[in-house]
Amino acid sequence: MAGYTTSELMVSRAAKELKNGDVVFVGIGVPSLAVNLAYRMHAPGICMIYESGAVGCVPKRLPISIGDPCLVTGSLAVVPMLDVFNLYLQRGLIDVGFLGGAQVDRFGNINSTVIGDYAKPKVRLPGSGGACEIAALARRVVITIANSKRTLPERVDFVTSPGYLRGGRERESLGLKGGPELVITDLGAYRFDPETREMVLVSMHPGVTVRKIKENTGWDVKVAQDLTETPPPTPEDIRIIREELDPQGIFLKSKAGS
Amino acid sequence: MAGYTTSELMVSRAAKELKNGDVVFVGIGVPSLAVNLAYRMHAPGICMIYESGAVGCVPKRLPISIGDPCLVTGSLAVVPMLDVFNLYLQRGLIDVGFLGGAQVDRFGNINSTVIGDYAKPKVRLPGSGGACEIAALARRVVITIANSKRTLPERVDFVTSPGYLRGGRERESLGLKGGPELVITDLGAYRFDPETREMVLVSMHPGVTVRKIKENTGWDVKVAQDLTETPPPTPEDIRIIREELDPQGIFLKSKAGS
Amino acid sequence: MSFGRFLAAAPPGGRETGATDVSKLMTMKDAIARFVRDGDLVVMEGFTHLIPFAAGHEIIRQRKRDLTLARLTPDLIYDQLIAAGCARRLIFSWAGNPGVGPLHAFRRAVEQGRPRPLEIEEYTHFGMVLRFMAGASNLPFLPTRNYPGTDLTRVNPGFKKVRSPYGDEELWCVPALNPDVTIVHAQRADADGNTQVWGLYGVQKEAAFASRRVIVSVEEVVDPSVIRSDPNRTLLPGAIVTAVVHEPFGAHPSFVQGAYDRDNDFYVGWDTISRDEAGFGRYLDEWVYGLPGRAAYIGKMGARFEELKADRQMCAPVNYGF
Amino acid sequence: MSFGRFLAAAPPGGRETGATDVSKLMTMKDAIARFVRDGDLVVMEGFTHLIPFAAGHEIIRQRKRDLTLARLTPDLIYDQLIAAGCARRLIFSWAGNPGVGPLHAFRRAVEQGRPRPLEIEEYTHFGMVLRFMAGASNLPFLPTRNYPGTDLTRVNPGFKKVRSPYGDEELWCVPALNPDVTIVHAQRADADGNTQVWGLYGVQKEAAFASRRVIVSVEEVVDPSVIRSDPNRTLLPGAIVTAVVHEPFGAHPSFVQGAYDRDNDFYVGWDTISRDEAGFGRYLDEWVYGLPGRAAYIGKMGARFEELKADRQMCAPVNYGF
Repeated sequence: MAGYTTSELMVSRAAKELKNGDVVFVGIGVPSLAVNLAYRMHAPGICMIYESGAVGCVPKRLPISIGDPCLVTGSLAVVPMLDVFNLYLQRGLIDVGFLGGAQVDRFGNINSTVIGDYAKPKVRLPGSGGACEIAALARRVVITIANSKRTLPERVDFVTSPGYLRGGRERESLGLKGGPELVITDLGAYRFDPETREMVLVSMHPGVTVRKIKENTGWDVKVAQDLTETPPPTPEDIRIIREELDPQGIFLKSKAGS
Repeated sequence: MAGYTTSELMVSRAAKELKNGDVVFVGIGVPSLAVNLAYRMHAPGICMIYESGAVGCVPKRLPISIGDPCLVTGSLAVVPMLDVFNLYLQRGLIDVGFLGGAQVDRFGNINSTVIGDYAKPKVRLPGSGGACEIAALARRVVITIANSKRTLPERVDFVTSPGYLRGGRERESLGLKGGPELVITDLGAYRFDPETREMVLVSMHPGVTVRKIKENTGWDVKVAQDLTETPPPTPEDIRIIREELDPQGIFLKSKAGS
Repeated sequence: MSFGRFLAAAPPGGRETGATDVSKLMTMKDAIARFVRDGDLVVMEGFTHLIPFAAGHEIIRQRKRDLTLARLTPDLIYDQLIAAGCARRLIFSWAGNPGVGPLHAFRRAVEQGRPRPLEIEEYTHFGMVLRFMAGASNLPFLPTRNYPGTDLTRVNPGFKKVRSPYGDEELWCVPALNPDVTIVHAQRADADGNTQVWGLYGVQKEAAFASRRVIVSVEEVVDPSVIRSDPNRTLLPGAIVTAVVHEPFGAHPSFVQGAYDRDNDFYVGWDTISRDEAGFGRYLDEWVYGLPGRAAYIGKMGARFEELKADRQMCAPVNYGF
Repeated sequence: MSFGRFLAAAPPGGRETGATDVSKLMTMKDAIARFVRDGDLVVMEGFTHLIPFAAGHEIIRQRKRDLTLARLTPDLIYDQLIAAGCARRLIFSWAGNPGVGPLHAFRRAVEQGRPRPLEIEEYTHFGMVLRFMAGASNLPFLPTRNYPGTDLTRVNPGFKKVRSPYGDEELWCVPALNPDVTIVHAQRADADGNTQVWGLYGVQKEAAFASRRVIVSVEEVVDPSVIRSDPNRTLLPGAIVTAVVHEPFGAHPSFVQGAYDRDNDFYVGWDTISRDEAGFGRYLDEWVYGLPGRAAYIGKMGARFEELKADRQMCAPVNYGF
């Protein structure tokens, strides 16, 4: 449809969220492609940091894990993980963190731990990794997830990574700054109401209807008054993604990555 | 007198306190000479660590400060000071620390901060540096100091570096292990009574009398039943000190060093 | 230069090394036989980089039991140990096949108790790093600004709060972790265990300093003069190392910067191999139980290792003279 | 790649950098004029190695006032700043002329209040390192097993106790230290401030990360490709650096591993120069106020620098390829 895939649309939309000069905690998959796309398009001053300890990376191939050797070769610095978490993340040096998960709820809380009860899980997921601290300590968080009643429930089964918790000022009251700013799904993009901290649909991808969004979201999601259509990726976006970033189509074919 | 100086005698005596395989926190002056003498004589497996971060040093000249570049060149490791204190000293990896000071008292407490009142000092001394933590966290401490009523008072003006505090079990009760084991002065050597933790004269240097010791000590110091004469440095000790360790006589001429 | 004498006696932060007059250089078989014991708390670290797979296989081969395994990312190495029945408990922060999908043996153990139930103790990457750092620093805990609002602190009593004595803030803390044995793989070490690493550091230094015993396997055993030519490169001093094993390609299928690339086909293929217990069993029979050690493993891999060999991209050398 | 935007607004752990579109490369005169302000909490670190003397002289030359100076070892650099009347307060752990004797200006200020009274806040080396690390980690404090029994905790209310939530232990803590500006000297950096150091590390990394602004002076400004050839060597990322100053011999009379040795005659001679205020004044007039900057200082030193130049002893290079 229209010469691009939904994944490419998501990558392109995520890239636009990054500003030149941002220091970005990068994950594998959509985040990695988005950051590299932004770096080549409008944000040559972006600084990529991976929780594995590589800083200022210039990967010569698409990294297949957050500890890929291509992130080390030619980077500006490689530091112990203790420094990544203490001196970069907790110190407040990370502008943007990308997160995914099995569930994201109405207030941007993320679950990547268990479906069902913690002690007797229906599905045991990988767990936090660095997600909890990114959610707690990065200045802005961008979330990518599939749009379904299962993945977007009203309340996550387990808060692995804190969003706005039960909304309003709760996050602030616990001493946490920042918080999720944008959720990008395969159907649309959402931001958070500055008062209630509830997820609000701000744009729909081409061809998607509000009805489809509502049918695929676990609560009666609010819709922004100035709802727009998500701009599709430009031909140049698509060319860079396909020819430069992922010539073998590794991530755009699969759903995996962490 | 007898072909050696008092400083050389102190160096030789201190060297004998070191065992092969000891990991030693080295200072400048007598400690440095003593460790290097032990390394050349009976303890080739000794590991020298300086609080500046150099580990396994093989200095090609007499280091003139604890951060001398000759400690870095050819060493086994150079680590941040945070690691020196957290991972080596606090972790319990240091066998022996050498300390000096302006005053050492009856229970091995050391003052290197002020003479007189802290707020209005008669003499402002350099302060702790790393001495407090060495005294608190090394397994054994060897102290070198001049023997006089001024330098060995019954009670130091200020406890910079804890010895046995007011004696008995007080040090232990505060959770500190180790403690001072040996004090070497220009007149004799002292150890600590295992019960009272009081300094006891165990050897006198050749030509020194108990009366001279008592006249130059700030309290009525106890004398061990098996009091001996400190063995003088051997000709080989003296040769190594003069020809290999300090050919320019830098430290054996001066009283300085830290 | 050994801490064996006193550290063997100092719980819980104690440390053991081999007898001081015996060489630390030994085979993997001997190192695992002597220094990994049933019931031990074992850490095999290396974040994506330098994962000590050869050591993991030897632990499986020697059928060690009731281990508590700690590691940020259990990865394939612990998935194999779990499937082989070596593990009783897992302390971790992210259990997945990175870039591929779930860890099937881990999930079977947690969800179905097969081949045996697996207790889990769950932190986050930052929490695990701080636990090792607290252990390495002989502190009971370390504080962090992380964790407000997460359910992890609700299900894991290991998280506790402390009130800052400098103001009203409350901070979450994690407790020190002091392993019985930590195993790491590195590019090079001398025979005394002075170990140098470049590329990703992970948490190897903190885990090793926290540990009672440390086994280092390396691509290359070098003369001490190589180590001494670049002392800032040293990650672990020989003084904390119990055993040194010369084990080229000891990190496959993970990678070693400057030596060989990650074998991503293996990671992807693992998803199929590990999906059921039978497949897992066949893998272990063929590649672990059926082989005497790493040299045979390399021989069996054949030309694959040639394909993975790293290109040459040397650093600019620096002057240590004075 | 600048944190200026948000960090300028984030007290007390905030951070400022220069405008993002202006080069960070500037003269020492400009760097000190723009980024060191009267009343600032200033840190100039380097443990024996890499002491930023050129920056210290420029601060004296620009007659900055009411500074709080923090540093483990005030050394000659702060003795000069104290004698010149720049300092109101000193945070430190060891105030001496290393290997030589006392710091005379420091003692005159503390014992006699001349040229002006000097408030002091006194820790130990370990305590200072932990204060910087707490500041660099955005934590209010860090705990340690150090300090039971010392009188330092009695005279300095900055030491406070915390009870471990994991058992009954009480530990002493030190508070975070977050400088307004940290100044360090290094072997090399690129124009964006990605800075590499070898030899003794001291506490420069922790102090710089704790600081709102960071000035780096270097022996050599290099192309980013040099930095990128050995990323494990990088001590500070450009992202936290506000200004980069090319200042060869900027650490004299201290040393730079691989470049020049410590000028020990200067340290010994300082004992005489600094013994009275008149001698101190003559030194400052001749070597600081009387010169426009470091280039003139080097010229005036003449052949001395040749004698101090380091021998060549290169490290074995390593492979970063994959």
